[in-house]
Formats: sequence, C-alpha cells, structure tokens
Amino acid sequence: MPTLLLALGVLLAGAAGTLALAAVPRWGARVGVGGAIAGCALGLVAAVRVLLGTPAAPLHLAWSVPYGAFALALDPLSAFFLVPIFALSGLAALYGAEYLGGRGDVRATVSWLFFDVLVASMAAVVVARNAVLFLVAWEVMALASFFLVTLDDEDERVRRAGWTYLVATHLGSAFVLVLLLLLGGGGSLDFDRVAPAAGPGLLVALGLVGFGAKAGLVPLHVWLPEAHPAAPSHVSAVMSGVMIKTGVYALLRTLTLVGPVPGWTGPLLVCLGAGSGVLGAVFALAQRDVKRMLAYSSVENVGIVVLGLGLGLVGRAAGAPGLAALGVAGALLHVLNHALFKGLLFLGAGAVVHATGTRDMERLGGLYRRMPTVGAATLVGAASLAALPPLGGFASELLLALGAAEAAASLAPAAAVPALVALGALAVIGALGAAGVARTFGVVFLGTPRTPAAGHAHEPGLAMRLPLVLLAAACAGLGLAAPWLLAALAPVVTPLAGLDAAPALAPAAATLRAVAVVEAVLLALVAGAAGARRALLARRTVAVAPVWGCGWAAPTARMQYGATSFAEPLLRTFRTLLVVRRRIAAPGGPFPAAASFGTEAPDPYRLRVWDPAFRGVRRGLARLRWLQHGEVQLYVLYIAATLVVLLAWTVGRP
Amino acid sequence: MIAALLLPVVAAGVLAFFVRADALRRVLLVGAAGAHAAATAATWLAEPAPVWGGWLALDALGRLFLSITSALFLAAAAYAVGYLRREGEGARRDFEEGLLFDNAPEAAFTGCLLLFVAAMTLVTLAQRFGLLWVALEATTLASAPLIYFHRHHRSLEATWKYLLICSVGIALALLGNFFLGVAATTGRTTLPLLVPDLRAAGPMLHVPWLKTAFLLFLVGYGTKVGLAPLHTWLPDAHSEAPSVVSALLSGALLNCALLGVLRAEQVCAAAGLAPFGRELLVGFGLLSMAAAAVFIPGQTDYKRMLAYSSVEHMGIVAFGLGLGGVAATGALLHAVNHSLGKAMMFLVAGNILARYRSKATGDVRGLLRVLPASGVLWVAGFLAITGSPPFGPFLSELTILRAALDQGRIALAVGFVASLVVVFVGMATSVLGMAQGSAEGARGGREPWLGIAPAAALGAVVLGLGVWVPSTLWTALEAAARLVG
Amino acid sequence: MTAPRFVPPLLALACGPGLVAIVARTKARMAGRVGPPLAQPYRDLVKLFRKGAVYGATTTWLFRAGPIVGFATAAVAAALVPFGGLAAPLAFPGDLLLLAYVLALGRFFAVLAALDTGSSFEGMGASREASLAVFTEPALVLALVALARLGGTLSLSAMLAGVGPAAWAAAAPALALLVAALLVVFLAENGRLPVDDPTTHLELTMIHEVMVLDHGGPDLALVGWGAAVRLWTFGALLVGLAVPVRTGDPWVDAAAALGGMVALGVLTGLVESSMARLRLRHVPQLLLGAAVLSVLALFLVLR
Amino acid sequence: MNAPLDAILVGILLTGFLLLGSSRLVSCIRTVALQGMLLGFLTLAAAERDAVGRAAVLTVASTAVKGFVFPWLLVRVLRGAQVRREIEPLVGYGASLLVGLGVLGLSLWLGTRLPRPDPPLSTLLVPVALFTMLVGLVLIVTRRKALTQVLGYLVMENGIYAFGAGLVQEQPILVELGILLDVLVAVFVMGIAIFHINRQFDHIDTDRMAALRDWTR
Repeated sequence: MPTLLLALGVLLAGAAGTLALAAVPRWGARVGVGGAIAGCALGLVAAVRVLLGTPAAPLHLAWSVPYGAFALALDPLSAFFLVPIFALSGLAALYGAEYLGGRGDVRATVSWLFFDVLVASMAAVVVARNAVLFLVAWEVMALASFFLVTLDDEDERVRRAGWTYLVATHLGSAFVLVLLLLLGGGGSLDFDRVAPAAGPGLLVALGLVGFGAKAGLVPLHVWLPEAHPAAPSHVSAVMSGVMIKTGVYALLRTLTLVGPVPGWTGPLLVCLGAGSGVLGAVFALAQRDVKRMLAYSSVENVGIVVLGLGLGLVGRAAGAPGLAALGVAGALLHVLNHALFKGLLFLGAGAVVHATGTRDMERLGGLYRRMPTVGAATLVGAASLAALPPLGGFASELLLALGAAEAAASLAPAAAVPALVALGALAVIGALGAAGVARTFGVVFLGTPRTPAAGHAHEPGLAMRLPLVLLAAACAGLGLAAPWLLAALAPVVTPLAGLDAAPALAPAAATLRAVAVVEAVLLALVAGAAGARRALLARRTVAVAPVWGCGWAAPTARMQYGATSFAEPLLRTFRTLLVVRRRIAAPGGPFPAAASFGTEAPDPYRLRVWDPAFRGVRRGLARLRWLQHGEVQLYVLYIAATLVVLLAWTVGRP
Repeated sequence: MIAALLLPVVAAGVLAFFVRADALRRVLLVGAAGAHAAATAATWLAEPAPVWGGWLALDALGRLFLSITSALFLAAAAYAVGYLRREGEGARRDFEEGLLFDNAPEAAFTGCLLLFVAAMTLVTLAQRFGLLWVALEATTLASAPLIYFHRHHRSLEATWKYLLICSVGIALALLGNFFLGVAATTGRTTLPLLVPDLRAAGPMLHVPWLKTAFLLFLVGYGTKVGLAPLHTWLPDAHSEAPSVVSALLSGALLNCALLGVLRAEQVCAAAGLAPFGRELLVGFGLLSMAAAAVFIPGQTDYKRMLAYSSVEHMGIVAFGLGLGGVAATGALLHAVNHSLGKAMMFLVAGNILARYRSKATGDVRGLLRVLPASGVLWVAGFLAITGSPPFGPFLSELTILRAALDQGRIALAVGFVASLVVVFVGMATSVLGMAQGSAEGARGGREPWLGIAPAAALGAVVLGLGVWVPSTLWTALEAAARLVG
Repeated sequence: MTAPRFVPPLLALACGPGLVAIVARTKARMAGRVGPPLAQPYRDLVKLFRKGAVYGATTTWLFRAGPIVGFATAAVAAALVPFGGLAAPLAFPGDLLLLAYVLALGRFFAVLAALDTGSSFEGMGASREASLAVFTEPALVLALVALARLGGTLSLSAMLAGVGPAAWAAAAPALALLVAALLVVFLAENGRLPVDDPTTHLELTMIHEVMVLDHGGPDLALVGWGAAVRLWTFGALLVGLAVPVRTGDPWVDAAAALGGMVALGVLTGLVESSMARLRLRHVPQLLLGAAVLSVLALFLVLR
Repeated sequence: MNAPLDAILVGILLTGFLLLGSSRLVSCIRTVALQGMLLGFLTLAAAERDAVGRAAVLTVASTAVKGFVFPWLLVRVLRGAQVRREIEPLVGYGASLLVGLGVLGLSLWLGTRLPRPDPPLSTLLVPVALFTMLVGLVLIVTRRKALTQVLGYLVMENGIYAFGAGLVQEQPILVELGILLDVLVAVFVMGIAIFHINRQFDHIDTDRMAALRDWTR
C-alpha cells in the first residue's frame, strides 16, 4: 500500500509539474511523461506484490467532506485490475512522448497533466473503498479523459465526439451516484459497511446501466466509437484498453457488495454480453476508419467479458463450481488480454496514422514492408484479438468456451441453455472477430499501397516501437503462461465465484496444459514443414515476379480488394442489424467523368435510439418555453395565481 | 460591531454620489468593500452583541449569508474597478442592435452599488420582520438603477419588470408581516415581531394565520429568490445588468431574499408547523429545478443561461432546506458553493462579453484560445456549477440527494437527479461550444488581471470546498441549519 | 489389444489424397468418363514438391507462411479426431473446442496469405472464406457439444467411442440430425459443392481455390495435401458418428470406418455431380440450416 | 360595532370598483389619492384609545404621501408621457368590473375561512383589505400603461396597509414610517422609469415591451 500511495503521489506530482512548467512546453511534457512512467512502474510493483500473495493493509484516513473518508484497500481483485492499468498506461506514456513530441504547443503539454491525472484516477477508482472517494475518482477520470479526447478541438468531429462522450459518461454517472448512495444506507458510505437501502435487483440494474455505459455495453456504447478515434492514439489505447475496464471492475465490486444477486442476473449478463459481442463485431466489420473499427471491437470484447461474468453467476446459481470459477476466471483473463492486445492495436494504428496521416483503410496498404516492426507487433495483437492459438486472447476465450461446454454437456437446462447461448455467441464472435482483424490487418499492412502517403510510410522511432514490441511479447506470453496464470488467478476469482476457486480451476489448468502440448506439436510441425520446404527449394529456382493482375490491362493499387469489398458478404447477411450509407456517383454520359463509391456505417443505435430520444426531449422542452413570453402583466398573473392556489390549498382546507 | 458592518458602506454610498474624481470613488468602493469584509471576518471571531433592542443581531444564519455577501462584494468591487475603467463615459454602440446609448453616471452606479450592499447587510442583520421587509424592498430599489446602467431599451425593460414584479411580490410579504402580527396577537396584546420572541412564543401563535403568513412570505420573498414560477424577472435582469451586478444579484441578493423565507420558516418551526413549510419548500425547489431544466437547454444567451442556472440552484437549496436535517446543512453549503461559483461565472461572462461584444452563445468560439484564462475559468465554473467533482457543489448536492434517498423519497430523488442531468447536458452544449473550436475572427490578447483575479479567487475557493470542507464551516452550517429547525 | 494412438493422423496424411481421388473418380464415372487413376493426387503432390517456386513481388513472409500453417493445422486437427474406435493421439477433455480454434488458425493464415498478394482475385476468395466461417463454426461447435452431452464427455475420442448401436437406439433422431448437420459442415469446410466448386477457377463461383491461385510448387503441394487431410479429418468425424460399429476390437472398427470413408467419398462425388453450386448469397442460409439442425439436436438431448 | 370604520371600509371598496371601471388616467390617480386619504382615516378610526398619538402621526404622514405627493408625482409623469386614458386594456372595463365582483367574492370567502382575531374590529376589514389588494393585482395584470400598473401597485399596497392599520396595532411607528418611505421611493423610482420608458419607446405600453423572452412565435 505505501508503494501504491507513492505511485499515486508521483503521478500527481508529475501532473503538478506539468502544470507548473506549462510555459516551457518541452520540459513540461518531459515532467509529465516521466511522472507517468515512474508512477506506473511503482504502482505495478505494488499490484504485482499483492498478486504474489503479500497482502496490503487497508488504509482509512478521515476526510473532512460529508460522508467522505480516504478508505483505500488493495485486495487481489483491485490488484488484478491495477496491473493492466499501470502496465498499459506506462507504455502508452512512453509511446505518447514521441507521438506528441512533434508538436511542442502548450495544449499538447497540458495534455500530459490530464494523462497523469487520468492514470491516477483510474488507480484510485480501483482501490477506493468509500463512495464519495470513488465518485470523485470516477468523475475525475471521466473529465480527464474528456479533455484528452478533445485535445484537437479545432476539428468539428472531435468536438462532437467530446460532447457525446461527456454526456454519455455523465448520464452513466447519475445512475452510479444513485446506486452508491443507495448502497451505503446508514451513517457511512464506506464499502466495508454497506447496508443496502434497496433490493439487490434494483441495485444490480442501476449498476448495469451506470457501469455498463462506461464499459461500453450495447446499447450504451454509442460514445465509444466516437471518443476513442478522436483521442490521440496513446490515449485511445489507455481508454479502450483499461479505462472502460474500470466499468467492469465497478460492476464486479457492486456484485460483491449488493449481497445475494437475483437469479436473472446471470442469464441477463450472458445475453447482454452475447449481444454486445456479436453486434460489436458486426459493427467493427462495417467500419473503414481503423480506430473506429478498433473501438467497436472493444465493445465486442467487453461483451465477451460480461458474458463470462454471466456464466460465472449462472454457475454460482446452479451450484456448479467449474462453471462459476471458469466463467469469472475467463472473464478476468480476457480483461487482461484485451487490455494488452487492444492497447497494442491502438498503438499500432497510431503509428500508422502518424506515418500516413489517415485512418481510412481504403487509403492504406502494403505497410508491412515499410514498417515491419509495427506490422509484426500488430499481427500478434490481431491474432490475439482473433483468439488464435497460442496467444492470450485464445486462452481466455478457450476458458470461457470450456466452462460453457462443460455446463452445456452436463448441467440441467436452466444452466445449460445460457451456456449454449454463450457457446454459440462465442463461436460467432470468434469467427467475426477473426474476419474483422484479418480484413483490417490485410488491407492496411498487406498488398500494395493504395495512396502515395501509404507508400512513403516509415517506421516510427524507438520510443514508439518499444511499447509495441513489449506488448506483443506480453500477448504471446499470456497465451503460453495461461495454465500457470490460472493458478495465480484463483485468489481473485474466489470471492467473485463464491467458492474456493483453486480446486475448481484445477481441471481447466490441466486442459490448458494439454492445449499447450498440442500447440507445441503445432509449432514443431510448422517448423518442420518450413524446414522441409527450405530444403526442397534449396536446389530449385526461386523467382520473384509481379502478381498476376487478374487480366486487367493496367491494374492500379486501388483495384485491390479493399476493406469495404472484403466485408460485403457478411454485411449483406447482417444488413438488418446495420445502417450502411452508400455514396455513389455513378459514371454517366458519353464521356463519364470521375465516378466514386463510398460507404460509411454510422452507429445504428445512435441513429435509431439516442438521437431521436434527445431530439424528442429537446422538442418537448422547447414547447414549454412559451412560459417565458416576455409580457410583464402575465408574469404578475403567475404570482397572483400561485398565491391564490396556495391560499385555497391551505386556508381552504378545513 | 454591527455598526462597523453597516456604517462604512452606507457612508461610502452616500459619499460616492458627491465625489467627483473617478479614481477617488473607486478607491472608496474598494476601501468600503475591504472594511466590510474585515468587519465580517471579525464576526467569526467574536459574536457581535445585539443592538437596538435586539432589532439588529447576527445569528448563525445571518452570519452565513452576510459572509457570502461580503466575499462577493469584495470580489465584485475589485472587478468593478477594472470594469468601470473599461466602460467609461460617452455614447457607445449597442452591439446587439447598433443603437447608440450611454451609461449611467459612474457616481450613481457606485453609490447605488454601495447602498445595495448596505441594504443586503441590513437584511442579514434584521431580526425584526418589519425591518427585514424594509431592507429587502430597499435592496430592490437600490439595485434597479444598477440594472439600468447601460441605458438602452432592453435594460430598461428588464429594470421595469424587475421593479414591478419584485415590488408586487414584496408587497405580498408585507401582508405576510401583518398576518404574522395577527397570528401573534392574543387578546389586546401583540408580541413584538422579533424572531427570537416569536420562536420563544411559538406554540401560542395562531396557526391558520401563521400558515397564511408563511404562504405570503414564501410567495412574496420567493419572487425575489427566483423560485419558479415566480422567477420570471430573473433572467431578464441578470442578462441585462452589467456582469458585476449580475454576480451580486445572483450570488448575494437571492440568498438574502431566501433568508426572508427562512426567518418565516423559523417561526413556523417553533410553532410546530415545520412540516408544512418544508413541504412547500421542497415543492418549489423541485419546480424551480424543473423550470431551469426547461429553459437551459437550447438557451442562446449565455447570461440568461447563467440566470436560469441560478433559478435551478436556489431550487436545490430550497429543496434541501425542505428536506431538513443533514439535507438542510447540505443546502446551506450549497448556497455557499453556488454563490461563489455563480458569481465567478458572471464575472468571467463579463470578460467574454467585453471581448466578443455579444451575449449570443453562437457568436463565441474558441474561448480557450482567445482568452485562455477566462476560458479555463469558464469551463471550470461550468463543471463546478453543474456539480461535477472535484468542486464544492458536487458534495453539497450529494449530501442533499443522500438525505432524500435516506428518507425513502425515491420519486423526489429521481426528479432531482433528472433535472440535474438535463441542465448538465444543456449547459455542456452551450459552454463547450463556446470554449472549444478554433479562434478565427476574434484575435487573442492579454487579459486584464483585474478581470481574472477576482473570478480565479472565487473559483479557487469553490475548488477548495470540493476537496476539503473545514470543520468550522461545517459546524457553522449545522448551527444555521438547526436555526431553520 | 489397443491400437497405437498415432494411427488416425497417419491415416489422414496417407489416405487423405486417396479420398480426394475417390470423389474425383465418382464424379467422372457419373459424367460417363473414366476419370483419373486413384493415385493421381499423390503423383500431383510428388510433382509439385519437385518444382521450384515463384513469389509475388509485393508479398511478405506471410504469403509463404500460409501453406505451411495451413498444412500444420490440418495435421494437428487430424491428430485430435479419432478414427472409428481408434482414439486420437492428442485427445484430452475439451479437444473439441481446440479443434475449432486450430482450424480457425489455419484459415486466418490462408486469408492473410491471400491478401498479401494484393490481387483482388485472391482478396475475393479470402473474403468469402472468412465470411463462411462465421456460419460453419457455430454449426460445428454446437453439433459437437450436442455429441458431448450425449456422451457426457468433452473429448472427441471418448464421445465417438461411445457412439455405438446402443447410442443410436437410444437417441436416433438427435444423432440423425447431427449427421446431417456435420455433413453440411463437411462439405462447406472442404470447399465442396454445393458451397464451393473445387474444379473450376472461375472467380464468380469459387472460394477456396481462388485463394491459392498464386501459390506454386511445394507451397501448392502443402496446400493441396493440407486440404486433403482436412477433408479426411472431417470425414473421420462424420463417419465415426454415422458408422456405429463398436465391436471393441479397434481393427474391426477401423476397417468399418475405412469402408465408411470410401462410402463418404462416393457420396460426396454423387452430391457434387448431382447438385449445382448454390449462389453465394444463399450459402449462409444452408449453413444456418446446419446450425439449426445442431440446435434441434441439442433440444432433443437437453430433455 | 364601529360604524365610522365600516363606512370608511365601504368607501375603500367603492374606490376599488371605481378604479376598475374608469379609463381616464387622471381620474384613476385621483381615485387612488382618495383611497389613500380614506386609509389615513381608517388608521385613526381603528386606533385604540391609548395609541391615538401614534395613529395621528401615521394618518398625517400617509395622508400627506398618498393623498398629495403621489398624485402630484404621477400627474407630472402623465404630463410627460402625454397619455390621457387607458385605451383598450387587455381586459375591458365591463369585464374588469365582473372580475372585481369575483375578487370580492373570493376575499369574502377567504375572510370567512380565516378565524377572527380576538377583537373583531369589523367583519368587513379582512375582506375589504384583501379585495383592495387583489384589485391592485387585477389592475396590474389587465392594464397596458405602465402608469396604471404603478397605480395598481399603490392600490395593492393600500389594501395591505388597510389590513395592517386595522388589525395590527403593535407595529412600531418606525417600521411603519420605513414602509411608507420605501413605498414612496418605489413610486419615485417607478416614475423615473416610466419617464425613461417614454423617452426610449415613445409609449408607455408595457405589453409592447417584450424584447426579453425565451420564446418566439
């Protein structure tokens, strides 16, 4: 705990330093970055130490605000969430130092103030044990990230994204506020002294809305595809990788606090998760903007996490330790994995944007040959996102599928049906996700450059490459180390699954070991086949020739199969879920001028649910504004009427 | 000691009408403000003795509102010096319609400003209902010329509405005085209408008359507080008055008027009618918040937006006081937070107005680039006033909401939160639209420190109250809340 | 007496091309031709392995990795699926899920390799391959889970070992549905009619073949061999289910299964020569139908 | 019962109706002045034996202010504004009279609802006071000219004053005078305002002063 406090202190000091040195941008930025990296390193130490089994004493200091107290605790759950927060944020800071380094203006410098505050507040959210402290950290986190999102507010789209984000997060916070105040009935608002003043059903519902909005559950996800692309890439990485996970954390914490949750919670979570997963994956397929696609894939992955939690609750309700433990463990592991590969992918996308100046897939291509490190790292991340063995994403999804399959194969229908839903959803999500990342990676990094900008792309500097490589290594490592990680996860899982997780997870660990064997065989075969081919080709001629141009007289790079065309078959199948706007300028006339075709996929929920709702409210309010019509006589009449009514109401009553 | 509070301001006010030199008059203004602040600070150290047979005394409630007024007056005075320097004599062009107009003579402005503050001070001191009424009516009359500082037709219209509506309301309060007198009459003898005496004699008061009296006070003074639907004058006056005046109106005057209602509630509580008054306060509070939620979204004039937000926050305060208990303490804390925050925003609005020459939200763009300091303060003020951590209003609103939920009044809590959210969205749209964006059109430039420092100081206090509520303040608020009963 | 566990994968590697040959032979016969000899696929492989290679100028190592990973994943899949009564060497509880993931890995690299060429031709094939997987995977997984519920185990080897006459007698309708579902998956996954036409190279009609257009020499050999192994593996799955000969003597069971494989080859040939290829936009319906069959089977076994 | 008191009250009542019915502003001003004087006498009539001195002072003061200062002031304003009569008010005169009757009924009802204070000076007092007050409100609401609204405010204030004079003897003279002073200043300020309005708008129709609003048709 002292180490953690020190880390927070360092972060805040970095923020203060940045503010103090804002006048000298270069140094201000350095202080901010330094504070972020040092603080994250310290915090990582503190968190890992707890996960390795040395408990940290909780802290409870008086705080002179109503109901407030500096109540901090670092239990395994908090520590587990701290690990990705600090790890990814630190790397993102290093990356951002170069990413923003080009522009030495004051705003870029001040952004480091917000970055440090954001990291500190995320950590505070996770360790806070007092409602007021939690709310303050929660809101500060939202505000800091808002200011980071709107860093480039000359751009009208960025402004709109910022507005959407601020409004969405504030709406969520309203629910959170009510939830926490209801949670802490009685005198204190400390989490260890909760006395719920309402039924668990209501509390869970409030939590689902409030924290689901932060986590990006469909249909509360609309802010996510707006805000994450708008932010600078290292910020997008932090927001998408870890910040939305604080929503998951808070949901978990709530579930542990409200007491026995109603039976429908588990199945509901499974359905919500499945919905978010599938829809997120489909929406991701429809995007042309790389970062927007990644944002939607975050929606998808949060869906997987929530689905896992739902499985855990279902198992808990059905008294099936295996399912309960596997669901929660898989969810948690996926939180970690997603933090790593999504962070990695956003950083990679950032490198691409940095090098080419565009986020539009249709203007990229062939980047692998120009930025091999970025390409290779991104490929690892993409494969992990696609849940391909032997990477991390695969391990966590396999655990979930395993739990679900066991439940489906052995449990009573009440538990088996949700499990089957989860299983089917996982299969669809997996295939969709694989198609999505294959599309994105292939179109962006493979083939030939579609524009000169993409052709002149260059590898970024070390400060941007190093985080990519480290994250890629972590993605692979998590996959290979999964069996042992599972054991380390047991203490985190135990309180959530409501049982001793270690034995419940043992068979899964065995399975993972068997899987590791298979993976070893696979790698051996790959190596063997590669060796064999090398041997065979050693004595043959190996020529390099242009690819056959499909019979075109003069094939251009734009004729390659692009992102839109790649996704077309799937989008046609899922068109009912989507809104795809086509902009077609067909060639016409005897001498057709330039023709063009483009698609964009605005968020259907925003289009069909939220915008109309907001418009409706605005109209309704506007209709009431005649009350302020400007005629003083009637204003006085209001007074008279009020008086008469009140008189009649009090004096008139016998 | 009480004399020390009143006399300097009054004297300076009278004097200001006759002083020729602008510089000297401005010194006089700031000096009076300083003296007032010093005297107010002294009252925290030593309880001032009641004077004039207990007509003037400073209880916890009065001291709270006095302190708010004094602090705001100090900030406003400092700001006014820079403001008056910017303004100045002669005809100028009205940037909304291009008409020529000139300002009221500065002497009259300064004098009325000082007398206005004096009247408000008197309100916080008055223990006698009649005197309270006289003082409150005096605030109306002293502030009317301030609103008509810019002599064009819009400010004139605003002034007229302010005068007429508030006078009518105040007249009702006068009737309330008489009803109270009747309620306090037994046989041929009537109790002196002093708050302490009436509280002491609470149970003997004549209930139906007392109830009616309270209604009249509520509607009468409530008109001046700006409780919906009696708030109609407020947006006009606040938007047309010079920003420094708007700051005082919104931050100090509304609270003083509220004090009038609270005095009545004190008596009701003593007579065992506390629930009656409280329910009414809760109702008006929620109604005011709803009204703000109606008018703030899509508001095209940022000073009107601030004015409606004042309606909302007086509603919040009334709501909390109505709930009673911890909520009342929270409400008083909220009164402090709101006054400081809103005053700060009005001062900043003055800077914006001076640079962009427009009150239309749509005309202001790229504030953060054109006026960095004002822009930051503007955004910070918006966050503070809409109850976002780490600013004070968040804590006070949280306290109030908590109490509502503890009392199991879920419907009220939902309404409370809902209107807060709507107001937030509405203000966010306007404020962000102004703060963000590129700065084409308006050119940047250095900002006068006299325009920034007072607002920044107020903002710093609001921020401070958001991370640390001094225990002395809290106990003082609790004492005041206990007085309300 | 138990058979050595490495028999199934070896069988797949050895006989996979043979199965391809049987299908081709059947089709030829149906068309009234003599058709290629059964050894033809083997000859092709040998010939290709002897050739040199030509790589596209734009390609990266991913293009070269495609065939290798494809082949390796197919081989591993073959090592996960039992043959008749013969348990698979890498069998473990939960391997049915791993099977799906491993195949996905191979598909992923095939798609990337196709996109690596930058040829719109191969991009088209990649797109279709990736798209159809969205429908085959759930169908496959759900069918296997239904089996798992029947057999009460998550290991393919164990559950298929349990599918004997008794099981058929107990749950014939469910098993029949599963056989139908798996047959569709078998055809789709291996690029057979009515989903894909392995014989033409006409871009409008095909999926799998077009992806490998730029591969040549040993790479093409690996692709072809891998495809054959995949075909055999899925066939083994199907046959293990449809031919419930569980005498306890592994060799007898294996012999029965071999017979089943031949029959499956013939059947595939018959299907291919009797059906026209579906229009691409109708393929998802077919595959969804397979998924629905699996779900129906599940409801039958859930009771 | 107190006969002179009732007489005065009835007189006040009549002035109320007179105001509702008349269109000429000058006569309105006169009527209000008359009402003010009646109030002065009301104070005297309602005073107890021991408080005659106090009552006398108040009578003199209020009569002076309400009977003479106000009319003089308002007539001057009227001259400045050059308006003679309230042309087509928002609610016509006949209707206003009907409204007046309704208001009378309401105040009588309220009077019955409110239990008498222990010494029932006159059953008419409370209703008449309320009536006058409400008439003032009606004038403000239904008339256009700013001047009429000032009159309305005065009438309202008169009603309240009548109430106080009749029922509350305790109010210290200082407060009474303070109140009177406030009203005086108020009317004075309003007069100035009207002067400016006239100069700015060339009319004093307040219903045409509606530039400040949040709603446009």
